[in-house]
Parts: sequence; C-alpha cells; structure tokens
Amino acid sequence: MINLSVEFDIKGKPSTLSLSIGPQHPGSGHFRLIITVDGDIITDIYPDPGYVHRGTEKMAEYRDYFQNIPHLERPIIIDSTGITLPFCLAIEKLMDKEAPPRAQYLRIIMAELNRIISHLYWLGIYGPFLGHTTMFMWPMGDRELFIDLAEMIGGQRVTFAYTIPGGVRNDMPENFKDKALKIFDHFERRLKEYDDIFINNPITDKRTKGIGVVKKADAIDIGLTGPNLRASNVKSDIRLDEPYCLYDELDIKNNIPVLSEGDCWARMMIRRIELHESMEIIKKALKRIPDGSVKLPFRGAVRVPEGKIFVRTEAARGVMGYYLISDGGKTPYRVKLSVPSFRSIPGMPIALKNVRIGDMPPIYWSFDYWPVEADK
Amino acid sequence: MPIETFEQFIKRILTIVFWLLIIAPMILAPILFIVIESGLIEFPINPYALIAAPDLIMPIQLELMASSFFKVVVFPGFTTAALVATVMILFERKFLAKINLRVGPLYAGKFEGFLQPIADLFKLISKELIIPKKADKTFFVAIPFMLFAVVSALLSVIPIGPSTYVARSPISLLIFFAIMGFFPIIVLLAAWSSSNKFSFIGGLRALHQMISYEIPLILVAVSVVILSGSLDLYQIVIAQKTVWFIIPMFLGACIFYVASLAELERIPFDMPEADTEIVAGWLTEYSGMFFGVIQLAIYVKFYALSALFTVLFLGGWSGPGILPPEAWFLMKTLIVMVFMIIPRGFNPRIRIDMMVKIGWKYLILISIINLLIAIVAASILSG
Amino acid sequence: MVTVEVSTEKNGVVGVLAGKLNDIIEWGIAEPARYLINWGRIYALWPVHVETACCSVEFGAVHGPRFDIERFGILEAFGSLRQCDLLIVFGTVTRKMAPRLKMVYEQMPEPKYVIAMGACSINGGLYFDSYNVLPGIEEIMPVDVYVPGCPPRPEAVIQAIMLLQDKIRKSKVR
Amino acid sequence: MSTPTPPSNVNVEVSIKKEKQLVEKMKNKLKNKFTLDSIKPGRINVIVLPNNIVEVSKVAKSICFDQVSSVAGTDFPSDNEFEVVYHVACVSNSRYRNIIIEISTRIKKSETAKPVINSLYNVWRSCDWHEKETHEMLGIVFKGNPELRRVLLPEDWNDIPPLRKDYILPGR
Repeated sequence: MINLSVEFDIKGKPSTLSLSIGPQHPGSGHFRLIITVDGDIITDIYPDPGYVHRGTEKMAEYRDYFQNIPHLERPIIIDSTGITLPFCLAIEKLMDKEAPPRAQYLRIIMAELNRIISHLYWLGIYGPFLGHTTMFMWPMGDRELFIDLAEMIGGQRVTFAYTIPGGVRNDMPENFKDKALKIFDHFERRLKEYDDIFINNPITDKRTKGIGVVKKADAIDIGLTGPNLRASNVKSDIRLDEPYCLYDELDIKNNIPVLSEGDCWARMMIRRIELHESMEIIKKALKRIPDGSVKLPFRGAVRVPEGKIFVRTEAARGVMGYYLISDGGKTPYRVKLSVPSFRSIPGMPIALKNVRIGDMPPIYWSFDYWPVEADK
Repeated sequence: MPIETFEQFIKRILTIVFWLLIIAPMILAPILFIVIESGLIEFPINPYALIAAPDLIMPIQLELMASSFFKVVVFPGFTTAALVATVMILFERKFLAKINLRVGPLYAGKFEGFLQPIADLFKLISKELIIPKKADKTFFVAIPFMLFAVVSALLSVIPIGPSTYVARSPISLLIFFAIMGFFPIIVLLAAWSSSNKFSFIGGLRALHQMISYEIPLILVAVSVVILSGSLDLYQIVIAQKTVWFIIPMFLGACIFYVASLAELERIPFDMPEADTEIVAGWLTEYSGMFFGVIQLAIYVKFYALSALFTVLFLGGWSGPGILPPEAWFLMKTLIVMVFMIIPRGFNPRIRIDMMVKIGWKYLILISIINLLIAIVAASILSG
Repeated sequence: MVTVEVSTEKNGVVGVLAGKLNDIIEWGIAEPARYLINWGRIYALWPVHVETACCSVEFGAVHGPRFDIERFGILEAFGSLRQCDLLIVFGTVTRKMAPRLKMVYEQMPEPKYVIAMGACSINGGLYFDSYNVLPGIEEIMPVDVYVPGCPPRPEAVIQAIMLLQDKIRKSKVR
Repeated sequence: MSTPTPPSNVNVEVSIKKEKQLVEKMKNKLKNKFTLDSIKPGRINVIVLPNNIVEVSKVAKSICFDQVSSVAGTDFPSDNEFEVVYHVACVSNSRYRNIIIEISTRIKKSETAKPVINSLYNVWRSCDWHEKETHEMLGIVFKGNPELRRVLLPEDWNDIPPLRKDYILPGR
C-alpha cells in the first residue's frame, strides 16, 4: 500500500549546487529545505514541508469535543496549552458560557509557563545551531524546572490537556506559588548567565546581527506572526489587542517586547526578553488570582450549538487561530487550525536569500519553525 | 558458557592465563631444549642464562628502546601520542559535560566511565565499513592511512626530552611545517573522493582554513627562530634555559593558540565539520574504523601542535629536577591541550568569511608586529 | 568476530579431537572476544539525528542535564549517519517520511539498532485512523525495543536504552 | 468580551461601534457587492460572490486589513458547495488590531470540473501558503496563485483530497 520507492530528485541549475537540507540533517527538523548555492551564497530556497502531516483537521471531525483536546495538542507538545486554549475558548463562545475567573487565571499561568518551556526549548536548539553545545544543555536543564511546575498543575510533563471547555481540569496545589517564585528567582540568575555565555557573546553578536533581515513591510505582507513579527517592529500581540482570559486585568502593556531590527538577533532577543516577561506575567497573575471553582460542571459529551467562530490567541510562536464550525452534533463539523509555524514558512525564502550556508541553520531556527505544528 | 557480566569476563581471562601458564612450559620447554641443544640456531646469549640471571636482559631492552623502530612506534612516537589523545578524548567529554552541568560518560568502566574511549574503539573496530558506490575507492580507502602516516611523521621531529627524540635535524621546525602542509591536500582528497556534496563543501572550507591560518602560525614560529637563533627545535628548547619565550612573546603565543585552534578545526573554528550546517563536513562518508582512524589522527595532530606550542613557548622539557624531563614535557602539553578544549564550552562557531577575514586581515598583521617585538627582544636578550 | 570452523563430521578420534579443539577455541577466544566487542557496542551507541515527529522533544530532554543520556555513552545529535548505530524513531511516521526513513536505515552501517519511541511508531497510536500515518514502523524496518507512551517520559527512554544494552550483551557478534 | 459577567446588549452596541464604521466604509466603496452576514465584537463576516472577491478584498486591504490569518475551506455536501473563508486581520494599525474581517464565499461543486476561484495572492501575499494548503486539502483551484504545488500530502497521493466530506478515513 505504501510506496517506498519515491524518487528524491532535487532540481538544480548548471554552475550551482543544490543541497537538500533535511529531513535527515543535523540542522533541520522534520522538514526539508532545498537550497541552491552559488559558491557559498544561497540563491534559491524551496521549502518542502509535509513530513509530519497527520491529518489532524480531518481526524478532529471524527472525535468529540473532549476527545479532541488531547488530540489537538499533539501538533505542538512543547506548547500544548497554547494550542488547546483557543479551541476551548471557541467552544465556550459558541455555547455562550464563560469559565470561572480562577480558571481563567490558571489558564494564563499555564499558557505563560508553556511559553517559557517552549522558548527554552527553542533557545536550547538555537545554541547548537550556532555551534554552542553548552547552550543546548543549560536551557534543557532549566526547562525541567518549569516542566516540574507545569507538572504540579497539569499532572504531565508536556502533554497536560489542561484546559477543557468550561475551565481547567484541576486546581493548582497549595505550595505552587512558593515553589514557582523560588524557581523564578533562580531562573532570573540563570538568565544572566545565559547572557554572559551566549547572548552577549561577541561571536553570537557577529553571527546573528544583520543577517536574515525581514523588514517591517515584508513581515506584515507575508504574514509572520508573534515574536517574529514583533522582532520586525510591529507591536502586535493578541494578549494586548484582543485580550482573552482576563489578560486585560493584568496590565501587560509593558511586558511585550518589540524590537526594530528584524534580523536573526532581534528574533533571538525577543524570545530572550519574553522568557523574563512571561515570569513577570505569572507573578502578576499569582498575585491577583481569586478563589473559587475552576470549571463549569460539564458531564459527558458536549453538544455545541450550531455556528461558526474564529478564535485566536497568542501562543508561544504567535497567533494560534481556530475556525470552528459546529452543526450541533457531538463532533465538530470542521476544525481549521491556523498555526503560527505554517505562517513563518514564507519568511524563510526572504530571510535566507543571499546569505551564506553557515547562516542557514540560525536563520532557519530563528523563526522558531516547528514542523509538526505547521504540517498539522 | 556465555559471559554476561564483567566479573565473569575477568574470571574467564584469568582462567585462560592460568591454563596458558600451565600448558606453555609443558609444551614449550621441551621444544626450546631441543632447539638449543641441536645448535640449529645461534643465540647471542644462552637462553638458559636469561632465565637464571634477569639482569642480562637489560642491555637487550635498552638496545630495543634505542632502536628507531621503538622510537617511532612507541615512545616518543605514535603510541604515546595516541595514549595522550585517548586520555584527552575522555577528558574532553567529561570536562564539557561538567561545563554543561552534566555527568558525562559514567557506566563504561566501573569508575566515572574511564573506559569510554576504549568502548568507542571496540565498537568502531567491529563496525561495517561502507565505501560509497560513487566514491573514488583507492583514495577513499587510502586517506585514513595517509593521515595516520603524516601524523606519525609530524611527531618524529618533536623532542620530548634531552635525549628522547625520534629524529633531530638542524631544520626540524621547517620539517614540521612542511609535513603539516600535507593536511590540506589530504583533507581535500578525502572530500573529493567521497563524492558527497557536504563532504566537498567541508573539504573546501578546511582548505581555506588551513591555508589562511598556516601563515600566522609560521610567522610566529619565525619570531621564535629569531629569538633562539636556530631552526632546530632542540636548540629552541635549550635557548629557553633562562626565560620561556611566552614571556617576551605573549602576543605571539596568543596568535599561535588561535591559529592552531583553526588548524585543528576546533570550536570556534570547526566550520569544516560543522554538523548543523554540512552534516559532518569532509568526514561525512567515513564509517567504522576509517572514521576511528581519522579521529585518532586528528587528536594526535592536536597533541602534536600542543607539543609544538610547549617547545616553542613553554621551554619544552625544562623544569625542576624532581620529575624526569619527559614528564614535565607531557604535563605542559596536557595543560596546553586543556586550554585548547576550554573554548569549546562557551563559544559559538564563527562563519567562514569571518574566519578568512580574521586570518588574513588581523592575525597576519599582528604576527608581523610580533615579529618586530621578537627582533627587539632578541637584541635585548643577547645584550 | 572470531569464528573457527573445524569440521566435526568425521567420526573417530579425529572428530572428537576436532570437536574438543572447537570447544576450547569457542571457550577461550570467541566468547571473550564476543563479550569485549559487545561491551564496546553497549557503551557507544551513537544515535542518528532523524526526527519524525513530536517525541523528539522528550529525546531532547533525555540529553539534558537532568537525565543525561551520555552517561551510557550516547552522544548528543551526531553528525553523519555513516557513523551512527542507533536509529530512534521519534513517533509518527507519515507516508511521506516512510521512504526517507527506510533510506536512512539502509544507509547506516551494520550493526544497527532501532528503538521505536512513542505509541505512534508502535501502532499508529493516537493517529490510528489517519490517512497519512503508518500503523507502526515494523513494516519498514525491524525494531529492537518499543517504548510506549505519548510521549514516553525520559525515564522510559533510558529504560529502553538499558533494555537494548541487555539485548546487545546477549547477542551474537557477526 | 472577556468580562466575567455575560455582556449586556448595551455593552455589545458600544463594543461593535468600530466594526459598524468599517462596514459603512466598505459599503460606501462597494455599494452592494457584498452582503453582511454578522457583526460580533471583533468579527465582521461578509459574504461575497466568487466573482467579486478580488474587488472586495482590495477595498478591505485599503482600509488597513493587511494580513491573512487563515484561509479555511469547508465542504458542504448538503448544499453541494464549497465555502472558502479568508480571515483577514489588521496588524499595522493599532486601532483595528482586535478586528478580523471574514470574507466568505461559496463555490458550486460540479461533477466534471474542479472548483475554481480567483486567488487573492495579488492582494495579500500572506494567503499564498494557506491557498496552497486549501488547494491540496479540498481540491479548490486558486486561479492566479503562482505556485499551487503539493505541500503537505505525500508525493504519491492519488486519492481524492482528504478534507472533502466524501473522503472516509481508512481507519474508520
């Protein structure tokens, strides 16, 4: 049934060399970039995604709303709250219900924790892509601390399935706040060490500044989102523009970094600053979190009234949008995921044009492209 | 009976040795008796006397140790260097792990994974050797042995002690650099014969890198020659009796350090093997023991350049008499090697154009300044 | 590694002697050599860097300081697959990935080992009914150790490595 | 929209003021080339005919809707139609950043020909890859898209596009 003899031809022109970067390449994920190099300069880029296309959207039509939550978080398990939260919001809006305030705050805490976990993983891969092995190990080690925190609330290492329609699965334990603040203090110190060893390293500066530039107009035009867009001097963040989950009560106006360079360095720094700012947001949320129940009493299969809705939230990689059509049945009629990684694919040909082969891995990864998410 | 644990293995080996010791006299002694008594073979010393008086063996051993074969192959030659390299491979892995806040190899060997390189060696020996269909087979197979030979030759000119050296020549420094000139060619051949795009890019990068960094390396060596007044590495060590050359020529030592990092393809200059960019560079197609031999040769080259650094700047084998001079030499070399490993812990890799720019623009300029310093220092030192 | 073929078909004294000699060689040389080679393989499993799906996140965590798989001699993401001997299939294998994965497996030198990590690589897992996912990888390559979980915890991956080591320890050397 | 109490009618009226202004602006320029489906806080849903979609979207772009968030195609076998919705967000103007305009259009299915619609690539470059995906998943041809190639499905896929409702999952 499965054809195992597909030919992997890559197109090439005379006097240039075509290189297939991926899917088995230390500098690629589950993704292939076919680049044409003239000497050491990349002249042509042909992104070839689809190695992890698992038919999530089709399969979502066969699962009911609760079954869909663990199913829909699989595309991006390092940011699982980021991808399940808009789905739950969409269901709640179609049912015209609101989660209790404590649940909303818990969602904020979990989403920001996930943002930190995701950014740390990103930083951990960015290090070796620049040839810095220590920068792989340190973020991976410190990520475990935040995974511990998330595990305290969610009960799993990465796939929490924490947000459900009508609230969150369970309340946070009592000692969470103390432990979280302790870990944040520790991590603030660690971040300074990261700065010393990697971020402010003169070689990192030289290698990332001024390469892979995506200008503001281009960034808007090709549809970049999230940190990539904010690195190109656009202050666009759904948490601020269209606040969900009581983000508007937290006054996060100053917690959203914007840089104007639009290069590899800016995209790195945005995430580096967001690591810090997400902790600040969690601290604010922990201060204001009210008491009360954490979920509406749902039992059994949810029946969502007929309707269409588009909901978007700010996940770690950018705008996570869901277009949900319900026909009143047990299962959704159509779930369309608009994932941020998919929207950063067109950024690569622009950023990778006329750079050297050596700059390809850092530029590619500076978009925080997560192929599993993009392929759905 | 299958062996499953380490204890069983040791027990088996001991049993084999025991039985061999029992059986060997029973079979060998009569044969030896017949051979000696029949007078078919003339022995310089009566073998019976050897058994009776062990001190007669010493002259033979000394003669063996003085032979050039022993010198090339075992002591100051390849085996010593390979041993040091093996220790360094293990040390590098443990040291990097400690920087990374990890443990590093732990279970190979009962204590702190100290047998890890041996495990790697056994694995590589037993691994399948793949020669790609489109590769130039002759060169592809020859490259590991060529590297091996060149590296051994490199070691032969370095004097380890006042009387411990393989070859002494009035122009041994020149010979060292002449032999080092083979590396770019071998690497390019390796890259080309693999017929792999990534190999080829890696080979070209290595060529760029080695050629552009050999010039500052040689210019610094020239300044050492000016200070010592000799091209002989032995004489250079003797000339450092009063003051090590690292003191008048700290700048030169720094250049030499940076340039040898580039020459050795170590981070931050590891573009020829940058795995996230071009898979494994010119090593991409090598598998099994070919890879092992090349890696060993690279580490032995690492040792050779560190040894050269010791000879040129750290006074070679000179040191207080509490230890033999060879020990001082090896100790200094090991310290230099550790210093060459440290940048790997906290530096990203640089780009090829930056590397070429640093090499041609800055390092050559600074090494010419260093040459002037050397001239001034030489005039001061000579009074 | 060392195999000495002495014919044992002859009857009589010669046959018996040859059989004994074979046994002695097996006992004294082949068996210690087998142990030694296998011991080397156990502690030098270098994994291929081929990611098929999301379980690679947990494999990244396994390399991290908390779990540190290098204790077992496993290097972090290694350069070329020509020098690797462990293929860890990180989860879902799609129809587009399957031929590539098989190609990667075929390009690795012998001996090679495969760990199927995650429910998806065992039988399709969560994606059992998907149109683009292989129901397990055993139809394209032989698998040594299966690690269930979605995704498996790092401890499970370490256990899989230890099981694989056990398997290698008892295996014959070719 | 995120207040804990259910919003009263007065609040809704106030919160959709901006949206109404935008719709007025579009109506002035386009007369009756689109029909307004619904206005919710932050969401304007307009229905256009396939022929008018380029014109409408050009106007939408001129009033600062500059980034396509998603292009969602849906199969409605009961109506024998495909629905294509462009969700267009505003990024450059902070005043309208909370608003998404949903331009939806419906294409009739036919037994013989593939469903065809004009691509909006020349209006918004950001819809390029979304259109590729929709083309692949539903078989809708976007006329004017420069490179409608296969992105997600395997090279040897020769079944009907998987997101159509008459494609049954093999595992079910």
